[in-house]
Amino acid sequence: MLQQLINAIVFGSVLTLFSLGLSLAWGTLDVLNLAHGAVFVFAGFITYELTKDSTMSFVPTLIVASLAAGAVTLALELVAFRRIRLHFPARRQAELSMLVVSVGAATVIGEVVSHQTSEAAFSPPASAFSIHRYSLGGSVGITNIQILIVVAAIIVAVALDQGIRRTRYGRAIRALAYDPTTTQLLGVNVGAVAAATMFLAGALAGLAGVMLAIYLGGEEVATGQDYLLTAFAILIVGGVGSIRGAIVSAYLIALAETAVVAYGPSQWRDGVAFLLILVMLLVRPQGLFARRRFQRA
Amino acid sequence: MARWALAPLALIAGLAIAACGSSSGSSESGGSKEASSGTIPVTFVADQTGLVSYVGEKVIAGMKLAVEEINSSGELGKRKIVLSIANSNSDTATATTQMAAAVKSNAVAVFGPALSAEALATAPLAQRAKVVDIGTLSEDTGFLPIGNYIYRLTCSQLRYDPLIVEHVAKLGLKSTKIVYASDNPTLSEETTEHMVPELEKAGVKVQGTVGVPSTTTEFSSLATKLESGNPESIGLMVVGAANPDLITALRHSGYKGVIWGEQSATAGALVPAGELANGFFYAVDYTESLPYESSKKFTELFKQKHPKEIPYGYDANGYDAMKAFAKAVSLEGSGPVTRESVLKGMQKEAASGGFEGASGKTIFVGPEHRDIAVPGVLVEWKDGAEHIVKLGTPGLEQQQ
Amino acid sequence: MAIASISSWYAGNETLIQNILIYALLAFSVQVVLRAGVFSLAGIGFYAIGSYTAALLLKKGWPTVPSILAAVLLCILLGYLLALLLVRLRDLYLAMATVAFDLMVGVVATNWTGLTGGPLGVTGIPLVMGTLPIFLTAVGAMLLLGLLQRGVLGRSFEAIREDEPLALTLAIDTSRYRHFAFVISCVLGCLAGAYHALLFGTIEPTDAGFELIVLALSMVIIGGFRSWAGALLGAILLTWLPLELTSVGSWLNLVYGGLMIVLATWLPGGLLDALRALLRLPARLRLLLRSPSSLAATGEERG
Amino acid sequence: MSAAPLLEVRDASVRFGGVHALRGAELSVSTGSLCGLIGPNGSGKSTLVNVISRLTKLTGGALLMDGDEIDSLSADRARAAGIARTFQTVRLLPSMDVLANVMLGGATHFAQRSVAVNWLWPPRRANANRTARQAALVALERVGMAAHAHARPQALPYGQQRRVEIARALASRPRLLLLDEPTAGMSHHEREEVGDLLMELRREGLTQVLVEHDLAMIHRVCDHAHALNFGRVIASGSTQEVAADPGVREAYLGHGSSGERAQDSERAQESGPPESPAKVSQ
Repeated sequence: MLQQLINAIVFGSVLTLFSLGLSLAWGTLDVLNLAHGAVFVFAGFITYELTKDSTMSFVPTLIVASLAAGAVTLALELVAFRRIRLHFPARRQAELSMLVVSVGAATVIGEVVSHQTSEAAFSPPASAFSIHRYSLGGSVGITNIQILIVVAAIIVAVALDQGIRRTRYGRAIRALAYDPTTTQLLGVNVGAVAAATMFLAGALAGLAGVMLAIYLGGEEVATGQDYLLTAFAILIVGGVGSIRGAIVSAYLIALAETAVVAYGPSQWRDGVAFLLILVMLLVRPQGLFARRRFQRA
Repeated sequence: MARWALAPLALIAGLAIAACGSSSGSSESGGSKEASSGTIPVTFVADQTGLVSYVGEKVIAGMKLAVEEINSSGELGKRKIVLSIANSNSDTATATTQMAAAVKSNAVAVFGPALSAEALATAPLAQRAKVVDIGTLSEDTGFLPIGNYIYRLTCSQLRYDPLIVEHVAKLGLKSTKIVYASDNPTLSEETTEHMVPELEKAGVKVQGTVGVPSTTTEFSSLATKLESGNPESIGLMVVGAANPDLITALRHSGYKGVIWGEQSATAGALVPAGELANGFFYAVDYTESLPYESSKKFTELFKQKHPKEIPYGYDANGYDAMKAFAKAVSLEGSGPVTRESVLKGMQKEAASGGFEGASGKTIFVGPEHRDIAVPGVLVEWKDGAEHIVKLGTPGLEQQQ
Repeated sequence: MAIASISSWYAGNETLIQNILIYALLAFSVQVVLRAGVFSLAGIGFYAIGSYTAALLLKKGWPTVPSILAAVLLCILLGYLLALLLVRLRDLYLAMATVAFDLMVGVVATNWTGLTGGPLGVTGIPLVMGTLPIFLTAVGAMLLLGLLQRGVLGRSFEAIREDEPLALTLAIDTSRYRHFAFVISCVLGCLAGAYHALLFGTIEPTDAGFELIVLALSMVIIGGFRSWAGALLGAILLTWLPLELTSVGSWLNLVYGGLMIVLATWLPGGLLDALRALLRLPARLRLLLRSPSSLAATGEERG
Repeated sequence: MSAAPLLEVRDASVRFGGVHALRGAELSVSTGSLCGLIGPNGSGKSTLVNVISRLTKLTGGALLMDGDEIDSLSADRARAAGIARTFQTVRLLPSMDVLANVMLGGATHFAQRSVAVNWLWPPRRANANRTARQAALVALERVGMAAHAHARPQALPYGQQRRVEIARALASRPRLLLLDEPTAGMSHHEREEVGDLLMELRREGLTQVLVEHDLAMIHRVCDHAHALNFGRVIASGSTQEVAADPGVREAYLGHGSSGERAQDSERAQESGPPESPAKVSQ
């Protein structure tokens, strides 16, 4: 029971790391980035490439891989999303186009990674990060990578939450999310804020990807897609764009899925996320934590 | 009539003409198809991309190797096999489209894709066109009954269950738990219908089976669940990255017992788990160090061609499928190869006791002798390589 | 002579044509809602529901036509109920909810073993479907969808997509229109699924998964979502390309992905728009040569 | 001013979250009159038009037409009942030509009927297309745009686009026409022309509500006017009376050049309710 609670907290931290970037992009820029999962796997792949033949230590690897993931997402923003935002005035058309671009990008990134890895699962060698298990009495225990994931999730969550509340960039993001036109008129460089946001979103996916590559044992291209579907549930439950909502719902969903796997019919595990998406959208479409009222047009 | 309605109506007219004209002509003229002298065209509808591309690419590699060997050795006289690859994209519709194009072409035989849905949907096309279809890796029980032109060469786990059960019992393991991919047709059926009863029969207590969707990647909670009750062994009937991920999760959560699995752990799938996967055992139809002469020859050829890679069961599967075909052709003499002669050759080959392939002595089993069976081998994974534990016998499951 | 060559071409490409027609129906199911500004991908879930319903009824001994009709009726009913629940959601939220619905159908199909055969799916479905019924259905769908995008009715849907508050002030009951498009989409998806099952005799729960959602969306986006003709174009291209692109081999999906990025960014109207622009080019050039100033002021009425 | 009011707004209030867009606004428009609505940016004029055209729901108060409560009506029903409007910004659909745009306004009866029957019953389609076309041609003639029926709206000069918008509103022969700053951004000459058109329509008996910034315009065409500020009606009566009202003068002088910002926030509101839930909500 205690062990399963620890498992749920670790899993929730993984989901938090993964879904914060996605929430940021959707909440501020209306980009539902389906390439987020592919970028996440891409970071794991970079980690694998950096560590398989060399002795590059953990921290530099983490930084390089996260930056690479950020760069890929930034490239996507500069090549496609920016153009769409400028040229497609109708929001509905722009959203659809950006979604489709991200599907295409997910395919391209996934194909490149799977070619480089001969379509097999890959993982950094054990020498990249040696894992130890600490016993907490009885059969209950926790490994150092699990602790690292939880700590990283807390740091990232708090930093992002406070950053958006208190910094100049954070204010710009909030203004952009509320009303892009006015924000532009107020003298905010929307293009730069959008680029920074997408880079940050990608880098967060990258951070999650590196940690997961070490934690899981083996990543493959499909791994990203599976996390993506769970992350959708997190965004919907937490309220799109709400950083705190995403964090709370990440842990809630982790708890729910862990409970289903541990004590329920585990083969229905995927159903938890999908059902939550459906039920939330029907009952409380603004999410559990959004403050403003959801308007029906 | 408005201009816009013309397009669909023109389509109707066009297809109506075509359909009327073809009602008599569409009966496949397959039997009379004959290759230009000296070449033997065949088509492999392969999962080159998509879900099981990791399988498809290896089977293609093995098949190409066999074609090179056969063509250069003069095994078929001056005649040369010409292999075309058609990508099924791991999807039923594309597979059927490709198979239809293949049976329309002058191919004298076709090789089918790996996924059971694809295999089931494409085989009737081959059967109708009266062209031999050698399915690769298609395990579905509904596949062979589709017709007399349908053959298959597959490393069916069903065949190897006895090897695993025997080894579990031999190690003196009293209890086990099995986790299986609940959305995988083959694995879920095998676990509940075969592994559990056979293990119980061998005196191994099955403490429980747990189904998980194959989309699962984070296994810590599952590992905790599997460990409860301290089973002496845990069986993994899962695919892809779930193998190394489950092993990693189990070992990191402190499980000390034996972990065993099934053939999808082959082809380097366990590499990501590193040392943690040592001692993991499973059964496959080929491993690098098989002692048979024909296997050594394949291994050597493979190493020459791909010096940096390790040959695995999927490579051997493609190689053997092509070898089976070549033997059938050679048994029909040196005349022109037709679709009919390929079928006759296959029947002769089945009656004459099979052939020697990458996986060893291979025989034709099943009700109409269309199921090509290899001996198989139980291997243990240790330090990044498969080590032979026990050699199998072809058609083992028939004897049970 | 010509007829004979057409016939032999047809005989050799029948499976290709069948697949194109089935995918066209599926693509229509996505196109019809996108055109109405309803970002629903529920058609793929109904593809699964339709294929299971028709196949299971047929295996129970029902005749072909009633089996398909029953599947369609079930889908109308379920589609209507789902529309009641979901139609108030907009854009990405609706997309998300319908994707969740599709995947949920897959999860249920995998786990409700008693009804659906579980992960093994349904096999040995009688192969009762020929090309002609599929073809007639597809052509019928094209004609009806053509009607749906013509005249005031067609423009009303366009108004809803482009500017919903405006549509409301033009007396268009937008929720009723959206509802309607949603149900039509469900029926088209259902038909595609039912035909697929009866044509190939096998269904697996994974048939209508995330890959199919992406494929259907790709077809519509690559072809052009504003018209059924775009969806048809996309279905033809994506069904036929794998046959032609053997040279790219394992890079096939990379080509698709790249194509999607390029089209969505630079050509939102899809290839159909590009094709139309190309066809209009000679006429426009002629006009330009005659009187350069007249070009800006005239515009052709769009179909 | 003796005729019974066609439209009455009583104690209307609208709140968006914590923002009061209208607080207790009162308005009465008698049949056949041309009523001006003035006020600085952000005073609630557009919100009031949105309320009358039913795009915005009242949070308090009542809305009556011919003495009947119409606040429960949806926007499409309101249009079918004869309330037509134009928007502050041009909202013509760029994918259709001018005629097709105006035809949408002339098919309000068709648009209210069953979609399935409209789709599958050829006589009804043909009939609707024919009557909508006729109505559209008449309306285009009425605003002097008949010659441009097959032009693309975006190819027309701004003033003409606004005329097309008025034609689209007229095509359904409404009983009440709401005009939200129809002359914004027009040249002096164009404004005069639109003013003439409105007066002509009034002579034909069409009741109109004109939202306008320009007091001279109000003065020239309207019978009476209401001035709004902070969501309240601060003055009403004849145009001279309203123009002379000290409160109105103060509001105008005080906010006359209050800058782009307020106007834009009003524009954002005017485009109808947001189509998605709240975003970053910190």
